[in-house]
Amino acid sequence: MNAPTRMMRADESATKHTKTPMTMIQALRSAMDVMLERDDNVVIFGEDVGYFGGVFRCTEGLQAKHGKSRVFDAPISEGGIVGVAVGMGAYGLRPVVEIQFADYSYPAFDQIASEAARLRYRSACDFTAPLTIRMPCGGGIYGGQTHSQSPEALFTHVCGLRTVMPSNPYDAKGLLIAAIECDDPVIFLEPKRLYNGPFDGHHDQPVVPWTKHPLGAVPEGYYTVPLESAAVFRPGKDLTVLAYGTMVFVAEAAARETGIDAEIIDLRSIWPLDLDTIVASVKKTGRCVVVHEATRTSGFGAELVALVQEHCFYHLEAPIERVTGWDTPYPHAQEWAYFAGPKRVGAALKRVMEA
Amino acid sequence: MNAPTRMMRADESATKHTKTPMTMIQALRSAMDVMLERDDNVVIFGEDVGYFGGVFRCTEGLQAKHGKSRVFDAPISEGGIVGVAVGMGAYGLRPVVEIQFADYSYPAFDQIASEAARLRYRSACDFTAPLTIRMPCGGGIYGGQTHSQSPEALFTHVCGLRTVMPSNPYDAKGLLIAAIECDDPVIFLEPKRLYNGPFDGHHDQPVVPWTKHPLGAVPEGYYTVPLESAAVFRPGKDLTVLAYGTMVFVAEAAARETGIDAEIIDLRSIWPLDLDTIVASVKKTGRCVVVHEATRTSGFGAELVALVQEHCFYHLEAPIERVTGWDTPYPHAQEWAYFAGPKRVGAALKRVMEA
Amino acid sequence: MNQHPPLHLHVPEPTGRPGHDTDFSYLHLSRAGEVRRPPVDALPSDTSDLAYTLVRVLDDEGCAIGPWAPDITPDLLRFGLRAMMKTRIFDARMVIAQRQKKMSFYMQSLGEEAIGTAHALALSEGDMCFPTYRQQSLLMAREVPLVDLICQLFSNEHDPLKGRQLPVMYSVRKAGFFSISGNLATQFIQAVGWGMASAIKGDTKIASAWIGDGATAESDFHTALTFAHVYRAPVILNVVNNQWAISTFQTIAGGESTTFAARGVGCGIASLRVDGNDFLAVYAASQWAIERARSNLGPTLIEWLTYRAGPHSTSDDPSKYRPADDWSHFPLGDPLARLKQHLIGIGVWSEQEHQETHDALEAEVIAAQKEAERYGTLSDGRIPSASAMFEDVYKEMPAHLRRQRQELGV
Amino acid sequence: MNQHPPLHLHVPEPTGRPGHDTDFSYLHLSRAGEVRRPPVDALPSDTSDLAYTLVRVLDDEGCAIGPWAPDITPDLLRFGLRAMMKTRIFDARMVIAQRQKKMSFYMQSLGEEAIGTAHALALSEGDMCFPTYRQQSLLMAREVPLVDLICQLFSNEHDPLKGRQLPVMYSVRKAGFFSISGNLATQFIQAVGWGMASAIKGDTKIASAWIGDGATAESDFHTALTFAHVYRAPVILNVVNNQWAISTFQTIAGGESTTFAARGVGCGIASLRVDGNDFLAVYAASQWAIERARSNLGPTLIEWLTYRAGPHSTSDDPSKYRPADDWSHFPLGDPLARLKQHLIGIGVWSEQEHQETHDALEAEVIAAQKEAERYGTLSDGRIPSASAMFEDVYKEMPAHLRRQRQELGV
Ligand SMILES: Cc1ncc(C[n+]2csc(CCOP(=O)(O)OP(=O)(O)O)c2C)c(N)n1
Ligand SMILES: Cc1ncc(C[n+]2csc(CCOP(=O)(O)OP(=O)(O)O)c2C)c(N)n1
Ligand SMILES: [Mg+2]
Ligand SMILES: [Mg+2]
Repeated sequence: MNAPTRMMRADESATKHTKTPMTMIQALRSAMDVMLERDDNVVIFGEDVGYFGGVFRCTEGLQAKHGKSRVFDAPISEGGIVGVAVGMGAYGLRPVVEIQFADYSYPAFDQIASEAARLRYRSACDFTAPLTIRMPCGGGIYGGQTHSQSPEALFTHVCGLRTVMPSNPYDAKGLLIAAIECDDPVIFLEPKRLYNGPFDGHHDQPVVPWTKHPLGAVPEGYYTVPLESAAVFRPGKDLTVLAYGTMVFVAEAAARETGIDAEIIDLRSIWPLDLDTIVASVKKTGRCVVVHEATRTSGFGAELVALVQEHCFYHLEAPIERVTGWDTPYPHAQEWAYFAGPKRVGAALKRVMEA
Repeated sequence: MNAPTRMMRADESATKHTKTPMTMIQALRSAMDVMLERDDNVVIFGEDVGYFGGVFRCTEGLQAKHGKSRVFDAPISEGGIVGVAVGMGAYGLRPVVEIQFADYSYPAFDQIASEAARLRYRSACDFTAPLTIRMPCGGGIYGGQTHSQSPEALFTHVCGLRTVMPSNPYDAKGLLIAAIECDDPVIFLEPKRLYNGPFDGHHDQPVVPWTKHPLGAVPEGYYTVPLESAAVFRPGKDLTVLAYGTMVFVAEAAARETGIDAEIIDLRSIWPLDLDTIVASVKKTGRCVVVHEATRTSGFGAELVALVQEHCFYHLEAPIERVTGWDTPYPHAQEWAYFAGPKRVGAALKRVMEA
Repeated sequence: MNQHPPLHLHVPEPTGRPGHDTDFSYLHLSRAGEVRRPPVDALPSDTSDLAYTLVRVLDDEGCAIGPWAPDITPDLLRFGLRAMMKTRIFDARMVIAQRQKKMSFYMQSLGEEAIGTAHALALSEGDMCFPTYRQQSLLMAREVPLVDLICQLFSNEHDPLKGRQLPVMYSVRKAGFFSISGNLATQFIQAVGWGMASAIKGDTKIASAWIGDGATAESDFHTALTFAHVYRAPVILNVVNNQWAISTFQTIAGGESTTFAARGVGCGIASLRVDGNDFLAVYAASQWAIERARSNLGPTLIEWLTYRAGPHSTSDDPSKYRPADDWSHFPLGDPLARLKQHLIGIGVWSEQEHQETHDALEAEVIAAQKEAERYGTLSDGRIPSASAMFEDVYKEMPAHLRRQRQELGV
Repeated sequence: MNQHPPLHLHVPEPTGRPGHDTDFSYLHLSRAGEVRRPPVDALPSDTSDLAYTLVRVLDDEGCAIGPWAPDITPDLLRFGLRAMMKTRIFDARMVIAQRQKKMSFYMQSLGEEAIGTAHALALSEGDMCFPTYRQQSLLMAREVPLVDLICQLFSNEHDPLKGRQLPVMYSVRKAGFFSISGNLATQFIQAVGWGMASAIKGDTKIASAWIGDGATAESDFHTALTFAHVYRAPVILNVVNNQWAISTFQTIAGGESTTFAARGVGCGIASLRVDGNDFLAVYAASQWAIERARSNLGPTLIEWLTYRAGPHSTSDDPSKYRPADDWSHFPLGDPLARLKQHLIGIGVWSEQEHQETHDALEAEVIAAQKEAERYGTLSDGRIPSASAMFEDVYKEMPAHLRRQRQELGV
């Protein structure tokens, strides 16, 4: 019960490459490297991503290896970056752009929601926008309100977009390759607190590196983790936890610490969603807790609650609880009072078990 | 049971002014006129709102009456309009700005979400942004995908904002005055299909004008409809319908046509919300249907479902249903297949009664 | 501070309003032939004067004069005139069809036909335009079948866009015409991205971006200039300054005491200000910019001076905010009449040919409309199926949309 | 098309990188005293040349020369030097405190101290600055208590911003210093709105907006220029061109073969390009722009040429992307050394006074830091209460936040 027990799906374990220990940053870089190599139409740009390799170093070395017209720095204009990517997509390229922090996606919101998401539909497939928009998200690094947000819910309300968030290096690489190959625009959210290790919310404890975690073993070559497929991160029978990103590890810690045999589902693809896996689990356990870092109101947790009660109403034995960030801006000093850590998640697990 | 039976709240009926029949456009204009008169700090601007009086004519005559430095035209830049309004708010004015269509709020999303919504918090009240951002929303006018959207859910996910949507001239004026007087930034969504009459979704029937509806009788002077207060639009005992804007009338038609004695709650303030009125109703009826025009996934209906199941779980006798726009862009020709009209709402009422 | 009088807000006004005529001297016109033509490899900073003067070729008598007078065959001139006429006839017919409720909405381009027409003729096959809703002349010059366009306008069963888009929001990739967005200005930066993509791939195709004077205030205008300059993108940045943005005069977009072309120079982009009602000037300036772009010399911004002669759209009544007869006083005249005068002047056209062409085009438009009507109109209900509404949101339809389609029962 | 070689993408590079020195000739400097000073009521279009040259007052010997040499008292000069020194000492101390984990993050302004200092001295009480994170010199010139600033940096129990904001994101309304946003550029258009409000109310106060070279690519830069021009807002639009935006050179923001000042002229805004390391030039240019704004003559854009001598922030290592000793070759030198040289040259300052002042300021900063530490630091846990986290989201706390606060049990 202590070690992560995520079940591998057939499609994932099929890969035969040798595995190397990688951080999430290395895994993401490897995904981009593989795709730059495989597909001439892949280009990568964003603020500081060229010569320097990005403020989180995800693109380090890629310009030197693949050249300045495949990997380059962009002006500080998120709207411009996405707008340019839409035009490149219409030409036939597959741009992979970085928004330096998810908090800075708002200046690009119009190009994302009105353009990238709608181009295929409005032109009846005359033009498409197969872009991947990478953005580090989430808190836990004392980044304050503009370096900590988790805006996934906004993107899930925009039809035409796919929204993805990996929780570990293996998935990060496989999902990023799948996103780049996908013909739809994909919002690819990277929980920055997981870049270097499987952070479980115990901020007062030393950082565990990915090398110590089985999901830090990553094939060097090409493989994909399919979109729209959730992973049962930890099987269990008492209740179902729906989570993604950092919260997968927080939920795991909460289950371990409360002794509640929670089935933790890592959504991986936030929208469109693997509803079948969710419904099967909740029908089995009869109880459900939804966990995310983002503020609560109209967060993606609301949609999950709505879906679960629509599809599992007669199986539910207790109200579904949401454990989330508070409905305040992400504060700087009070970070750990804001963050839904294992204690708060654990308390919710207990309440739902006792309800 | 046929006539609208909305119960007036004490605070509303207190107003002693003579009432005049007004369309929603006239009521909104009257609210702005009253506030320009009462408060020197109120200024109004936006695209085409000055000399011409706005593409929906909501500000017609106001420039001529109050002068060019109180009511004026703005460049076509929604981000600029809101950004300027934030700065004016910091100075001490109370700007009321118009975004020509809610679909065009996206270029202003950063100024709304990162700035207007956060200024009070991040500066610990050193500066505030008491603005009102008016925007026509919703479909039903063959406007296609960029003149029909209902983006309220996005704003409700941004803490610090208030989001309001009136369903009739009386509320429109009272809520707009309350919004202008409110020290928080308010997103004021105007269901454009209700501008001229209480449209109930029967698009093939002649338009009923507001003069024929009791809620079209509007006091000429100053009054407010308080924020955070819902109205029981139609009392009933079979089930609870949560709706706002145009959907209030659609729900009323559905109740009438199915003979189901639905209690229809008009949220009026979408967020922050009058949760007490909702919970009291659902605890009474044990059944709930949520209706909105916006696309379903991560729409505000999801939050309503989540809140109702959190607060009324043990009273619910059937799954809560959502009747909403489909998860597609708002189409042009297929408008009435997209729009959740009385037939679709009625079918949901029946399903929930039979569940 | 006390010595300073109180500040006051300046709110620009047009020089004319209903009830008093416009003083058009604010336009600062140059005489035909007067403005220099720099070499195509001029530095952007060396085009500064050209952003404040006005490139014109046709004089009042219809003669082509000066360094910008292009080398252009009579065939091409006649083809251009015909495309302009077709645009105007098409617009007029569609405005009527809209009044007859055959479509929900229409936007005409009356008075601006020269710009798209001559520009399209200067471009090459494969180049991509990123238009606004007022560049139908690009489609006419590229001879897109009228029936296809009308089916889009009527949202009928043959609408290539499956009923999804507002009338005029065409998408015609094969004619180099990008999908029109309802959100202003978004296409401007996308065009830059398309041009950058062409450069990344070592292609020879260029992009041509379109925007109105009013929409230049949107941020995508600025980002387009920035990115085009930084990466020296092969793109032409066209600003159609037709003096109005719905009810607001071009000074509300920032045209007072400066020009839209001047924005380009400031950003390090070669810039021209051109008589948009002068077919020959449009052709020549377009050629110059196209040659720059295709030779890797970077972007050019062109401000086309013209006048929106009709209402903004079928929902608008301009006599509420400007003199009703304003166009008749506009000093750059009617582009169609001016080209016709030139062709007759150089002896390659006649009044009779003009009338015959007009009648033939009118018949062609009527016939196309008739054919389109056979496939339905918005009001007669023969529209694309409701199930098409669920398609193309994603490449493959995800489960939730399949469920929703089922829910609707289509 | 076949005659055209393939296109290729231009990606600008700095002239220096780690391992080879920068060629600073790209800066196009003017000599001190060389550039003309137009009257304050000059038309924006008449400032075009000033957007490409460089206003400088101090020559290499530290003498103030030419038409821009301001009339400024020795007292004010000494006050300015002192404020610059205080800024630099404060920055250096706070960088150390950050390394000691007393705060999570810091951003210094090394090399840019003259700009905010001289500008603040030229402004009047009541004027409002809308700064970025690198204008701490504005606060020093306005003598904001250091303890308040350090409490913000330490996120401690006395933090005026209640622990909510990242260090350096100050808000000091009473000192005319607007709340700093983490989202770049947003303040630029807000400043225009503030200035417009002042004009609407018939006030005499003006706004001063700040932005970095990199952030000019954001849309709020463009909207600020547009709105400021349209409404002739009483605002100064300051672009601090310190050559770098984190790891990207100013050409990635569009500085290649043009200037940031030139953007202003294109938009119809009076524009200057000024030596930002020359205290006297900064003071003089600020005065000129302030006088314009306060006389209802409209906005001025000023590009301040300077160099970001330190890392972008405490999270950055610039030797990865530029020569480590780049600043020492920067031709505009060190603003502090240059003002000191001038003051000594005109006989109102001495090495000894300088050393004494330095020591006194250092003692002042150390004392302030000690006092602030008494109220806690981020690492020792004496931070504002968690319940403060729920306040001020709205003016009155709505029910859902009261419930959430209860849920947390604070
Ligand atoms: C983002 C956005 N804001 C506002 C509108 C509404 N709108 C449509 S056209 C128009 C005027 C545009 O004027 P201009 O750019 O000058 O083009 P013209 O109509 O003159 O060709 C406006 C305000 C819109 N479509 N998109
Ligand atoms: C909207 C937004 N995008 C990106 C960032 C990340 N970021 C912070 S500072 C910075 C560089 C800014 O450079 P510049 O404007 O030149 O200012 P300087 O740091 O040189 O003073 C970047 C990219 C941000 N804070 N906000
Ligand atoms: Mg126009
Ligand atoms: Mg910089």
